[in-house]
Amino acid sequence: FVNNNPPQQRAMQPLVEIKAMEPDSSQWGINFPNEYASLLKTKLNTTDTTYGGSSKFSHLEKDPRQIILFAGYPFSKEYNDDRGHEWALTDVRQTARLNLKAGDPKETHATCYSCKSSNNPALWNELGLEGYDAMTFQQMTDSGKIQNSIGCANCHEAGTMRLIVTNPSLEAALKEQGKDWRTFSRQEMRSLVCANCHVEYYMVGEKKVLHFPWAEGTRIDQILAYYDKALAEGTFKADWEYPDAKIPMLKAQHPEYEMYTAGSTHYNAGVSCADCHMPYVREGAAKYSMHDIHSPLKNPELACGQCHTDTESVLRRVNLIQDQVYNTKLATENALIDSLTAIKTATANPASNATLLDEARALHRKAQFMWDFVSAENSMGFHNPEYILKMLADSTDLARQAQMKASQAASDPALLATGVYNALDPKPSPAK
Amino acid sequence: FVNNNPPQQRAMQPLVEIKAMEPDSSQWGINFPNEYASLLKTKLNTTDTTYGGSSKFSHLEKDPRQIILFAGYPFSKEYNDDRGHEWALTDVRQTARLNLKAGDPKETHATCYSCKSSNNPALWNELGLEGYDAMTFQQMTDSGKIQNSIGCANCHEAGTMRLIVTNPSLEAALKEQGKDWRTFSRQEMRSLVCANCHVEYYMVGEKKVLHFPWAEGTRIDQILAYYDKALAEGTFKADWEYPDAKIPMLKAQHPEYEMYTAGSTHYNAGVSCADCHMPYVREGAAKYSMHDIHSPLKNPELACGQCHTDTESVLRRVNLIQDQVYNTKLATENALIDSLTAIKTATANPASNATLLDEARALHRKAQFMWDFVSAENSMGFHNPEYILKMLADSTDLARQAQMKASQAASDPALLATGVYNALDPKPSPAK
Amino acid sequence: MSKYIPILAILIAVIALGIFAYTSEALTYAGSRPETCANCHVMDAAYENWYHGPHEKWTECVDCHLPHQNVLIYYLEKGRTGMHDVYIFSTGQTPELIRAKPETKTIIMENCIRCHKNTIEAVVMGPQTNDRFCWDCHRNVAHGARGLTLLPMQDSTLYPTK
Ligand code: HEC
Ligand code: HEC
Ligand code: HEC
Ligand code: HEC
Ligand code: HEC
Ligand code: HEC
Ligand code: HEC
Ligand code: HEC
Ligand code: HEC
Ligand code: HEC
Ligand code: HEC
Ligand code: HEC
Ligand code: HEC
Ligand code: HEC
Ligand SMILES: [Ca+2]
Ligand SMILES: [Ca+2]
Repeated sequence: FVNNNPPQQRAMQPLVEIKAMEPDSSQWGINFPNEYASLLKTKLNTTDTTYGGSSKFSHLEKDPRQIILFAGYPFSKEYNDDRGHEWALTDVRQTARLNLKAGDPKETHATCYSCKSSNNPALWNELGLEGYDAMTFQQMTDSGKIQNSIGCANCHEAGTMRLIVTNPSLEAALKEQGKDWRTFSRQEMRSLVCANCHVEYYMVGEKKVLHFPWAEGTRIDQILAYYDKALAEGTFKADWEYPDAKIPMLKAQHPEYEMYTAGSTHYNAGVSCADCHMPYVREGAAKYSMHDIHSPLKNPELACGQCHTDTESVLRRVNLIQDQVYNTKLATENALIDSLTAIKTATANPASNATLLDEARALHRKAQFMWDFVSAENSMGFHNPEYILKMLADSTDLARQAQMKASQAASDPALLATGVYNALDPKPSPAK
Repeated sequence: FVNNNPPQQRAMQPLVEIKAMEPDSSQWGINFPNEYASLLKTKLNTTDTTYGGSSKFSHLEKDPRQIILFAGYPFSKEYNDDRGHEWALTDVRQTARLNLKAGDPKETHATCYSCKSSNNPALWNELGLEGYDAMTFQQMTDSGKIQNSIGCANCHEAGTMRLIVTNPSLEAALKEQGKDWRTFSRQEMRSLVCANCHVEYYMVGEKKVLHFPWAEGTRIDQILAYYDKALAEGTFKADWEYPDAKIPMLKAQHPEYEMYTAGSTHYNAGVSCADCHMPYVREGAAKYSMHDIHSPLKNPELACGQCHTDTESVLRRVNLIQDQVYNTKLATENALIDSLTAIKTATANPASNATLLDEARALHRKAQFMWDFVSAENSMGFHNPEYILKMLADSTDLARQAQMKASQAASDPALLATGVYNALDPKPSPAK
Repeated sequence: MSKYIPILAILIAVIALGIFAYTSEALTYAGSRPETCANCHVMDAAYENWYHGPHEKWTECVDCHLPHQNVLIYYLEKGRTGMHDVYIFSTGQTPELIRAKPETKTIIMENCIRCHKNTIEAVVMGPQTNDRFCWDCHRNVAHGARGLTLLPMQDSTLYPTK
């Protein structure tokens, strides 16, 4: 039936021809005013939900435990909630993480722009991935090469309007798994375009080339195995070293795609990211995909209501899931802080057994990455509740084992103190 | 449309009048041959599913960790999977738990018959709850008072055939919460009849009166609070004391109702036990509730297909949920065994700090009850996955804390050994 | 005499068929009323749930379940599925839960698009084929929230959970 209706029969004919990788979304908007207008709305969202929403509230203020967990790393200085796609450029330029001291943007690689601009596809095409990442953040800004926030060119091919992979790191990561996105179905692409950005990444070597740790697979144990291998082979040691504890730490970042596709209920049932985050809306007789992407809890009737007629019941359920995940996550954080405290003290003790202490560090590295994989994921558990709760259970167990190992290393039962964070007074507060 | 068909228009008129609380199901079967015939089928089920099913396979053989966790308690001698309702009487009479030594059935109270026979409603009516429980198991058997396995009288009121609460302990437990089952909706009753039996229970005092620990509520923290209060007030100390560790242990038993109703997806959506375990089947023009109750995974098209058109996708999901819960449960068991080992050693050490050791015991008691609440529940997590995984996460954390406290109590870092069970060789095996 | 036998036989056959058709209301099967489908008690759930679903006002079973390209295909398919259903029903092979066959789904899908072409034009067409059914999202439109369930109608808003 679809085949009987070739594209040329579409109601609306394109008004202008859009050039390949056109960075300016307003150009595309001439042909597709509904999609363009709704994309612009991402600039206007400000209201919050219980755990998410569209203000850039500070996660460090909301839960100061994270100041301790990220000590020694820029994330302990500022870590805000994400907001609409139209804000990407503003936010990456303003973040304290890139402006800790005056010259920072000159030293930072342009890699930090990779997921923030519709100029990227054309730039990658021109410079190649390595050429792009070899530039500095400041150079990119000053040269005016990067001017637009996220836009049509990040997800669509001009002309056909089909969804495509635009980030060369995603293309490469899929290739490492023997996959080619060109064989993906339309429904798969409706999730995969988000994976251009909503994925865990790291930067390889001195050149800071953007890479996704997917060669072994995208499940948590496979990603951990990947990083362990990189550590053993010396290709990638750590995102940072935890001060006074000498732990080679890993930072997880927005692994929405990895989390969601790890056998979640919705993924198993064939639901895509766009189904919830870009539900169809009606404009006159016709319907189109809402490009005003935000928390579906702000328009649940539309986002969930077509599939779940009893919207109220599923929303009650979302609440419950998120509360349970949040509380479990806090318990894990308490265990991690107990463990960090123990490892720091054991590290300070020259009599500590080095082997045992290294074992403690390895356990902690793993534990904290698992926790962060949940914490940095932006759905507070909803994208895959069971998988996430199991991950937290495992993380807590490993954190406690790390603490015990540290205590053994130092032969010091005092390191077994629990509830360190709760006893802190005052609690840490984020730098201003 | 249900309202359009008042009861008096029902196709089949009763052939015989059934006397109140009639224990003999074959009498009821004259009027309702389909329901009766399907109930009899529960005798014939033998096949297993991955984690459940209808053979009486030994849980102790499948997972010998439980032999250690139940040491000193009859459950470490025999603990089999449940099977069909027609087997209830046979199984309670044969179980090694009541036949550890020759005179056991003479010393055991009749309370153990409470959930096994359709003779009960009439007996409770005649003797009262206390009178019933005052008899011994042997007396009940010998006097021929108990002759029939589970049957119609356990769930239905003769005459009206409506679903009723028949177990006085359930009636009492609801009353303690200010609830009256007579005000429950039909859909609620389709779950509540199961709560006559599929619930956590304990026996009060010397008279071993059957009681449900529901006064504070039916969630895990509320049940734990209830038992803690009973311990403090001296009304109920423990199901048994763990040998050499002096821990006042609690045993959880089949809390299907408590688990399912604690905000599970299905419960929130208004689904009842009978919807899955007693789906409607067609027999010619009539449809009736299948009384051949067993794992719904043996007839998923019928049990789940009523609501989920894509049965395959939900079954894949059940697999995933159960595997995740099973693996997390084993991790918790490992932590519990590490903790028990530590507490035992600390108890044997006269130099141990008594206060810290008691704290360790309290932590362990709580941890193991939470684990058992999951383990003794018969759906391997499916009835309420997120709740269950959170419970396991909490349990592991508490078990590790118990172990650390024990190590502190004895000032002995050797007690921090992890993986004790995995190092065991040979593993324990169940008594024959 | 013998030459009348075939005529008599034909006559008897015609009368018998007539009586059969009359008593069994066979002619109604050529029509399109939903009640016709519900003649068969195994269609009860489909009927009930359609009746309570959002399309009852606008559609009958055949609007969705039979192809509408042209009259010929319409009646050919009607005859074919009708024969199939009667055969399965009268030989007692009715499955416990009736499910739409893949061919049926294709027919239904064509009908959704037939009626809603304007609404969905911009989103269904595109360079990649539309690889899902409308009712993957619109789960309640045709036969209520949970399709052809045999269960009593339930509504969690009427069933307070706490
Ligand atoms: C079944 C519906 C559903 C699907 C599919 C889904 N999400 Fe979500 N998503 C949600 C819900 C619900 C939240 C929680 C929002 C909140 O807490 O306010 C959320 C939260 C988010 C957030 C944070 C939003 C905020 O408020 O800050 C991001 C980012 C996100 N999802 C991206 C994705 C990506 C990428 C995918 C696909 C890989 C995806 N989602 C798939 C429902 C979904
Ligand atoms: C080109 C990179 C990129 C792509 C592609 C992308 N995102 Fe985002 N997304 C971001 C960035 C960056 C932010 C945060 C912007 C900020 O806070 O400044 C964000 C924010 C969000 C938010 C939070 C909005 C809010 O109001 O809190 C949601 C939800 C989201 N994205 C979902 C999606 C979905 C679904 C897709 C795919 C259909 C997608 N994104 C594709 C980069 C991308
Ligand atoms: C692989 C894609 C990708 C790369 C590379 C990337 N980001 Fe992001 N960034 C995102 C996505 C997706 C979001 C929205 C989700 C979130 O905030 O977790 C985001 C959000 C942000 C935000 C807004 C939320 C916050 O944390 O305050 C800032 C600021 C930010 N990124 C800065 C950076 C910096 C600095 C770098 C380089 C070190 C960087 N990004 C590299 C994808 C990326
Ligand atoms: C974050 C990713 C993303 C961005 C940015 C984006 N789109 Fe889309 N767009 C999608 C997805 C996903 C679909 C659904 C495609 C499908 O179903 O095959 C879509 C669909 C469309 C369609 C098809 C009709 C419809 O509404 O479903 C048009 C036209 C379109 N987008 C135009 C635009 C224009 C114009 C822009 C820029 C103003 C834009 N898009 C930006 C992800 C994006
Ligand atoms: C990804 C989910 C999804 C799929 C697939 C889908 N729809 Fe929709 N549809 C929606 C949503 C969401 C709306 C609500 C738009 C609104 O109310 O603004 C909608 C609206 C509609 C409407 C208008 C409803 C009204 O209230 O007037 C019609 C008609 C419709 N869809 C028909 C179809 C048909 C026909 C198909 C198959 C070709 C289809 N839909 C496929 C999600 C979907
Ligand atoms: C395209 C269809 C679709 C959309 C859109 C959708 N869901 Fe679902 N949802 C499903 C399917 C399919 C299942 C699996 C169960 C089933 O078969 O009904 C499910 C299951 C669920 C469950 C039960 C899972 C659990 O872990 O308890 C919840 C809760 C839920 N959805 C909430 C939501 C919310 C909230 C949204 C909107 C943000 C949403 N869904 C959007 C199709 C959808
Ligand atoms: C949504 C469907 C559903 C509901 C509602 C439900 N169950 Fe289950 N039940 C299952 C599934 C699936 C299993 C797992 C069976 C297996 O592993 O083979 C199960 C397992 C069981 C078992 C163990 C069966 C075996 O194979 O040994 C018992 C007993 C049980 N449930 C009782 C109950 C009770 C009592 C209730 C209500 C309080 C209930 N169930 C509600 C689906 C359900
Ligand atoms: C009178 C007490 C009683 C009531 C009422 C009761 N059960 Fe049971 N049930 C049992 C006992 C006892 C067993 C185990 C019998 C055995 O293994 O000997 C059992 C076994 C089961 C099993 C396991 C069957 C198998 O093949 O593995 C399921 C499933 C089950 N019950 C579900 C239910 C559901 C659903 C209800 C309510 C509709 C219910 N039960 C009501 C006492 C009861
Ligand atoms: C409150 C109701 C209740 C009481 C009281 C009760 N049971 Fe059960 N029993 C059940 C249910 C429900 C099952 C099926 C679920 C299961 O096995 O976990 C069962 C299953 C059993 C089984 C078969 C499975 C197995 O564990 O081998 C035996 C044997 C048994 N019970 C013995 C006893 C004994 C002995 C007592 C007294 C100490 C007792 N029961 C008291 C409800 C009860
Ligand atoms: C384990 C509990 C249990 C036992 C034992 C039991 N029933 Fe039922 N019965 C139910 C439930 C639950 C329903 C569904 C009631 C409803 O929907 O209101 C039911 C429904 C019925 C109905 C109504 C029609 C139908 O099939 O839905 C009849 C008649 C019936 N049972 C007869 C019997 C007879 C006869 C026996 C004994 C041979 C029996 N039941 C044993 C739980 C039980
Ligand atoms: C009476 C209706 C009904 C029955 C029967 C039923 N379900 Fe569900 N199921 C639901 C509803 C309602 C949801 C919540 C999501 C939604 O609204 O689609 C759900 C959600 C689910 C989910 C998603 C939850 C999650 O945690 O991933 C799974 C899986 C599932 N059901 C499996 C089953 C299985 C297996 C059976 C049979 C043993 C079954 N269901 C029987 C109505 C039912
Ligand atoms: C003679 C009794 C009878 C009548 C009248 C009847 N059906 Fe059916 N129908 C059946 C049986 C039996 C099946 C199961 C056939 C199978 O699964 O192979 C069935 C299956 C179906 C199916 C699912 C299987 C498929 O073809 O995809 C549909 C749809 C359906 N019928 C629609 C209708 C419609 C529409 C009408 C009225 C125009 C109707 N039926 C009238 C007996 C009947
Ligand atoms: C608005 C369109 C529409 C109308 C009107 C409609 N149906 Fe359907 N029917 C569907 C769809 C869509 C499905 C497929 C459901 C699925 O696959 O989940 C279906 C499936 C069925 C099935 C198979 C059951 C299943 O779950 O696969 C039967 C039987 C059926 N319909 C009979 C009928 C009868 C009888 C009527 C009239 C009383 C009717 N339908 C009216 C759209 C319709
Ligand atoms: C015979 C014509 C016809 C067919 C076939 C048909 N519809 Fe409709 N449908 C209508 C009419 C008329 C309306 C009401 C007016 C409107 O909103 O366009 C409607 C309304 C709707 C609505 C909005 C109403 C609501 O409350 O949800 C949706 C969604 C929809 N149809 C989807 C579908 C889907 C999906 C199919 C195929 C399974 C389908 N329709 C088949 C004629 C039809
Ligand atoms: Ca946000
Ligand atoms: Ca069983």
